[in-house]
Amino acid sequence: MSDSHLVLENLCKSFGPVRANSNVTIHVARGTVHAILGENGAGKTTLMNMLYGLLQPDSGRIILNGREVRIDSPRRALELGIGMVHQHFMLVGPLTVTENIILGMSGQALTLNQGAHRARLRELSEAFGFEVEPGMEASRLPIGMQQRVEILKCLYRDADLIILDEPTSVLTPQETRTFFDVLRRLKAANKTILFITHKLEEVMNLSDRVTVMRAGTVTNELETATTNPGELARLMVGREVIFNIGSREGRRGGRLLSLQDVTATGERGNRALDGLSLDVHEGEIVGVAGVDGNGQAELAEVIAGLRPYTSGSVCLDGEELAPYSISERVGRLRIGYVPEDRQRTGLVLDQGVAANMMLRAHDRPPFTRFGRLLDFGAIRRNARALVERYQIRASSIEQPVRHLSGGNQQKIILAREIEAGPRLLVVAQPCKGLDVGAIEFVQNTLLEQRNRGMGVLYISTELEHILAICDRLVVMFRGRITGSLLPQEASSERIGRLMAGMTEEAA
Amino acid sequence: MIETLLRWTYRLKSVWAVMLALLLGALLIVLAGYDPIAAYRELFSGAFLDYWGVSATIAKVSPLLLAGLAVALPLRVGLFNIGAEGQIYMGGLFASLVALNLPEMPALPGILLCAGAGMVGGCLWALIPALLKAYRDLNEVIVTLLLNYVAINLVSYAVSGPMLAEGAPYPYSEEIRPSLFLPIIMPRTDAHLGAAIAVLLAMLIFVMLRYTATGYAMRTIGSNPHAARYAGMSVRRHIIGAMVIGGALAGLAGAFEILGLKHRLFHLFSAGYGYDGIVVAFLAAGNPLASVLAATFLAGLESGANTMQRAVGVPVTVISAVKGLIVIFVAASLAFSFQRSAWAAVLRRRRETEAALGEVRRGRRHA
Amino acid sequence: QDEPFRAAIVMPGNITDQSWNQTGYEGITRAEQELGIEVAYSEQVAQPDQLEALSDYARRGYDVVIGHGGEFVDAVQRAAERHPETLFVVTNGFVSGENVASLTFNFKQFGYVIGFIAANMSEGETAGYLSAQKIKVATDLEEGFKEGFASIHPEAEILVAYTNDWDDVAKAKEAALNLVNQGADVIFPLLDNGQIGALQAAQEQDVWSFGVWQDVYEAWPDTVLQSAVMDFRIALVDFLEMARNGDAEGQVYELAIGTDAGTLGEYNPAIPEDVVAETEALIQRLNGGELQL
Amino acid sequence: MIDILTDSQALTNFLNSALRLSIPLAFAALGGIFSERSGVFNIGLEGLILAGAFGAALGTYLTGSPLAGLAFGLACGVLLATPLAVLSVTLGVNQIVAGIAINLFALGITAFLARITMGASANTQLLAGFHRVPLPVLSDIPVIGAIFFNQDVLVYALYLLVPALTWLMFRTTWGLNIRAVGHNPRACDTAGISVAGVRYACLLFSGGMAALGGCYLVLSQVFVFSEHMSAGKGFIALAAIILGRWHPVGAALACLLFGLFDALQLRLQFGNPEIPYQIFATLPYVASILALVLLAGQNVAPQAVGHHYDRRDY
Ligand SMILES: Nc1ncnc2c1ncn2[C@@H]1O[C@H](COP(=O)(O)OP(=O)(O)OP(=O)(O)O)[C@@H](O)[C@H]1O
Ligand SMILES: Nc1ncnc2c1ncn2[C@@H]1O[C@H](COP(=O)(O)OP(=O)(O)OP(=O)(O)O)[C@@H](O)[C@H]1O
Ligand SMILES: [Mg+2]
Ligand SMILES: [Mg+2]
Repeated sequence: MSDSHLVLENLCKSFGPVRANSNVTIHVARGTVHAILGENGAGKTTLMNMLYGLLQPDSGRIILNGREVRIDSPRRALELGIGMVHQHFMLVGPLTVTENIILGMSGQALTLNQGAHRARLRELSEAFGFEVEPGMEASRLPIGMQQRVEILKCLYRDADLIILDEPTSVLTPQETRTFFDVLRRLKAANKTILFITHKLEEVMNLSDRVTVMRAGTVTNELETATTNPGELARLMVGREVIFNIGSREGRRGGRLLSLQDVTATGERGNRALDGLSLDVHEGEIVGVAGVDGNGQAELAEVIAGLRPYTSGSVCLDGEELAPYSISERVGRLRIGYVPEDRQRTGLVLDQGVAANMMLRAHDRPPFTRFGRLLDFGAIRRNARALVERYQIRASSIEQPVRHLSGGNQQKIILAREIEAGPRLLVVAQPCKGLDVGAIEFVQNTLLEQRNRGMGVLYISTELEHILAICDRLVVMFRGRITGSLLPQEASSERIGRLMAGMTEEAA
Repeated sequence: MIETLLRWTYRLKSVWAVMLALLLGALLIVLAGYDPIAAYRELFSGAFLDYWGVSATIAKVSPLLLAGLAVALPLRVGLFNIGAEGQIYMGGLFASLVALNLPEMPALPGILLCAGAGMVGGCLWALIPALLKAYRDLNEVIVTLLLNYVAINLVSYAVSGPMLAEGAPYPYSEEIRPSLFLPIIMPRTDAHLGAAIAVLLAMLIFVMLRYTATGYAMRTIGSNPHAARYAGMSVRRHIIGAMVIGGALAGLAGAFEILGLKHRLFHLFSAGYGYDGIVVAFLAAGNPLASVLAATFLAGLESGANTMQRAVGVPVTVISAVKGLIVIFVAASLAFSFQRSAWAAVLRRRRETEAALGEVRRGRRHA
Repeated sequence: QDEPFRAAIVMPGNITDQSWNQTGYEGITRAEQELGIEVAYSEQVAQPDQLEALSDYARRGYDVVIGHGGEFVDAVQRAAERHPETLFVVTNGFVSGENVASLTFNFKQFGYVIGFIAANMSEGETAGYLSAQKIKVATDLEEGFKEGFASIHPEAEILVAYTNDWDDVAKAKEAALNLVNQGADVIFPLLDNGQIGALQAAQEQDVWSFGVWQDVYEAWPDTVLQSAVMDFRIALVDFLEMARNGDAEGQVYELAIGTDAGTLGEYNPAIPEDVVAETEALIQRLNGGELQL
Repeated sequence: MIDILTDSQALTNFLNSALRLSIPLAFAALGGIFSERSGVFNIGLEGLILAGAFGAALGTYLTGSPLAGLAFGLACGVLLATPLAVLSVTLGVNQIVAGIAINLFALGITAFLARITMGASANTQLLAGFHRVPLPVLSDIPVIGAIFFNQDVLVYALYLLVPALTWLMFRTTWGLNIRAVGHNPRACDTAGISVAGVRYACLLFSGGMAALGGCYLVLSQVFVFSEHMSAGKGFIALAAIILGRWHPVGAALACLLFGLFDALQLRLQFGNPEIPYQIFATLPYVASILALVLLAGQNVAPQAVGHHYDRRDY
């Protein structure tokens, strides 16, 4: 272990009163996969951003290949052979996948030679088992595809030290598997990988060493071989984590949501929903599995009212939803919705925590009085309560959401939507970026609410999460439901076949 | 101590900026062969320090502030209203049309009707870009900009054709009747009630933006329209609403120029106030209360500059360059913040070390 | 003589425009030199600032305050009410009062004479008149020009264009080129900065043209036939001299053609002798009131 | 009016006039495209044109050579664009305020300097300028030849610039960087592109281009400098950028459209003296709005225009 590729020494970083990193010291050996674990807001992204030149440390040293370096910009980081996949994607909407990937690469001729790049890219993505269309506009890609592009962008540059900040949050299990194969190959080629994730099995699976962070400091550093997921969870959260798939107290009630032969057009003008039928009952959690981009996002949007449907019927309690506006669905029909793109849709990044907590109920009591006058007292009380309950790490309830960690951003949306007391809750990728403690809490809360009669449509690419809490599971493929089954009868092979488009009978 | 001093240095940044700009301007004034000290004495007294200067400044606050608000309000929902100038013209046109055709009536309802007509004129003119933006997603910058030229020509046509005063040597309309003049708030000057009304409106809008759900919705739409839609806000309605109310404010500015100052509709009656309004809105960062300050500052600068020309004879070319320098420097100064400065970082680090040292010392004592 | 006599002028545009504003500026500076009075000027005074500018000069003790241009009529009248001790003057105006005088020319006469010369030098089919805006000077000159032209060629077509911008040189040039392309073989432009553009166009296209306000023959001998020298410089100096001597009254001073200030410039040698003679006779008749327009 | 359609000479004259009116706009618009594509709204085009015009006049006045004037004009444009870049890129001053301030400053300083350097001769004495150079063969094409290929060097330069800049914008890595920076500067920063560098380059370039528009005014069109001779052309160029959807060819065509309608309105007045000329004067503006409505497609505006980028703001 003498060959330290990277040494972070006593790095400190404060944002005003928040000490995001204090005296962080980590040794990363060359040719290893080094995982960094920590609860939401522990300071992982901050640390990586300092390493990548996006942030400047207040104090401390970065020693790369035995020499102290000052990384004052990402450009410098790239020059030093550091590459990074960011927690929040860094894609330029109107550019194609190829253009996004070659953007800023040094040593290119003045004339763009997209053809050559495209070919190499196709080769690379095939080798990695990533299906990406090089000519497609980045803004039109589903989230999962965007993540693949981000990874390719990083790998394409042949970096020596690769930082991965939650790279697998929206990859399917198969994709994750092939991606890990790639990482192992890179490791074999003596590249060093810094890997942040909340998925403990990934840590166990891939890493050589683990650093655990809490509240800005390193609490433990251990060999992966000597530990286990339970211990890691405890080190991270500071207590035992129990997935308490609580007993079912409430009963499944009447039919709450019913979709019949629904078709809807997607972002690319494609037929995103293609004759989809689906029911959700009161007191029931229906999981929707499927490879990202098969119409799940559109399904959620149709129910929430963000996207019109072109035919079929969508009914709540037997009443057609089409005439209801988004705000009526939120206020009167009490349909909650956690969108998958939290930064673009779910949050107003420039506004504070409190404002985001009332986003969907801003024009109703308890947040308004005398008509449309805002009641700041109520807004603050609500925000304080939710911050407390969901353990959101924010320096104050006025702190702009932009400056919260990814997991804490997600928690705000979840808190807001769940605590509004919806009858029907549509959640898309709800646990993306949450630490294990938070996942436990969210799932338990959902179950609690289900027991009180709430219907939940739970869309996720993480099969385990779905299986853990849903009462029923459907699989989507190309805008249709290919199968509906109970969790206990769902084997991963069977679901895999359904996700690949085979119908129930064939599966 | 040092920190307080530094903080105040930063807080007064706009003052330093003005002084720096004036210093550079002094160079130009000397180059032009005039005495900068005399010139600047007149600049300040012509802006804020004597009765006439104050009155001239107040007379300009009315159009500048209203135009500033007309830009600031749509800015909240993320729209650039470059068209305040055209809206001012339409406001003036509508107000004088009504004023010249109104049956005899008491002053107050008459003035209200004319002002209302001005607002309607501005509204209608803003409605065009608003609808095109909301329904066709046409860039409002270009549409409002182009409509300015159309409005100026419309007024030009009206006053040189159908509304031209008998025997007038220049395109202007008949005088409106004296009962419709806005009250003068400083005797023997042009300072009319418009400025006071504008300040009141600024406060009203401030309250609306800060304390109501509508204001919150506008801010949300301005910073993330996707999230706003998700929150059930009607993006379209707010876009149209903000633009149209902005237009009404600019229209009111035009009406006040007629009712309070010119008392006739003139060809080219607005001296680019709509464009100055953009500067007002941005210097104030879209805040209506700060707009009052920004408008007063610009109004003072304008009237002081005019005095400088009259009293000392400083050429208008130099004055225009100095005005540009002042706006440049003041705008630039807004970019400096204490929190962001190297000073703040140094001081913070020192505090932290001291705290750490203190801990160490305390620990030693206990031990 | 303890207190010097003081006069100020307020102008709407640039004092370097070679045209309207420059005559105002040169008028007041000449008065300073020739009469030894104290003067001040403001240029580029926008509409909303007119009244304040005039009033301020009055407050500063100027004896005569001039608003240069018809757009000052209103502001001058209102300033005059506020400052009864000051004599206000408006050029191109038509108003008078206790302390308000107007200084203007009989524009139509000038237009008529220019039209007469133009018609004599033209094929007689098409002529062009160019200005920026339909203000009184422009329309009076236009009417006079048309009538004067028609007095020789009653059938001729007079093309008229208004550019809407007194100072845009490029646009003025295009407009003038357009007139020529449409067949005008002589053009009469009335513009501020734009004048240069119009004269250039005439010169490039080899057609005749005219100057206005000042004699510009010397600067443009290839194209300018004659200039309608409605010389406000002289008019202003004369008026200020009168005012200093206490003889100026609140009345409209309308200067006819053939006066000191209102005359023609140098004749282009291309104009035949007989036309020159006829023109001079025409001026006599207009000046003497024999020919009423 | 009919004669434009029937008489080839009339048509030639008309289109020539339209072309001349559109050239200064086109230079400025091309420059503006670059700055806007990189994410900086350049409302200072007006002042930059003026700076170019002033520089061209002064340079030619002092040396007697229009080429020196051209170089001087270009330099003035770039020089004036520098504070604009410092303000809006480095200091993060609101881009619109910065532009307006620059315009105000340019208006004053050019007039001031013109009065003290060239004095009264600034707008009487005709300066040397560029002459028409008919291109062999091409200029013999009926109508078209006389319009497009009997022009001076600046116009030919523009012909070359339009395709060259299109190529630069869409077929080169520089162009890719510019477009990306204007859309998502954060992503570019993480990809190792210097956001400020790209924006500086684009702003200075746009200063030079707008200045060329000013040079054309002085050296090819009227051969004098007159105060505020830009007369709003910078703002029209801004409109043309949007109408042309931030594409060099589109913007050039949009400028041509403005020129056409401007020439048309001057001409329409003769035939219809009973219609007030103000109605004709609004023609270019109304036509552009209509063109926008009719041609409206997807809004392709660079998303980051108007927003200052500071790495620390995230
Ligand atoms: N620009 C900023 N301004 C203010 N505070 C910030 C800023 N960036 C991060 N923080 C704060 O620093 C702390 C650490 O954030 P960081 O993003 O590093 O967490 P993380 O470990 O990556 O969490 P997650 O797992 O949720 O992504 C958080 O409390 C966050 O609010
Ligand atoms: N559903 C919608 N409702 C209202 N406005 C929309 C909607 N979709 C798009 N827009 C408008 O279109 C603009 C561009 O959208 P979008 O955010 O997709 O760009 P983008 O290409 O994704 O940019 P980037 O990827 O860099 O963030 C938005 O700013 C918004 O004004
Ligand atoms: Mg993170
Ligand atoms: Mg996007």
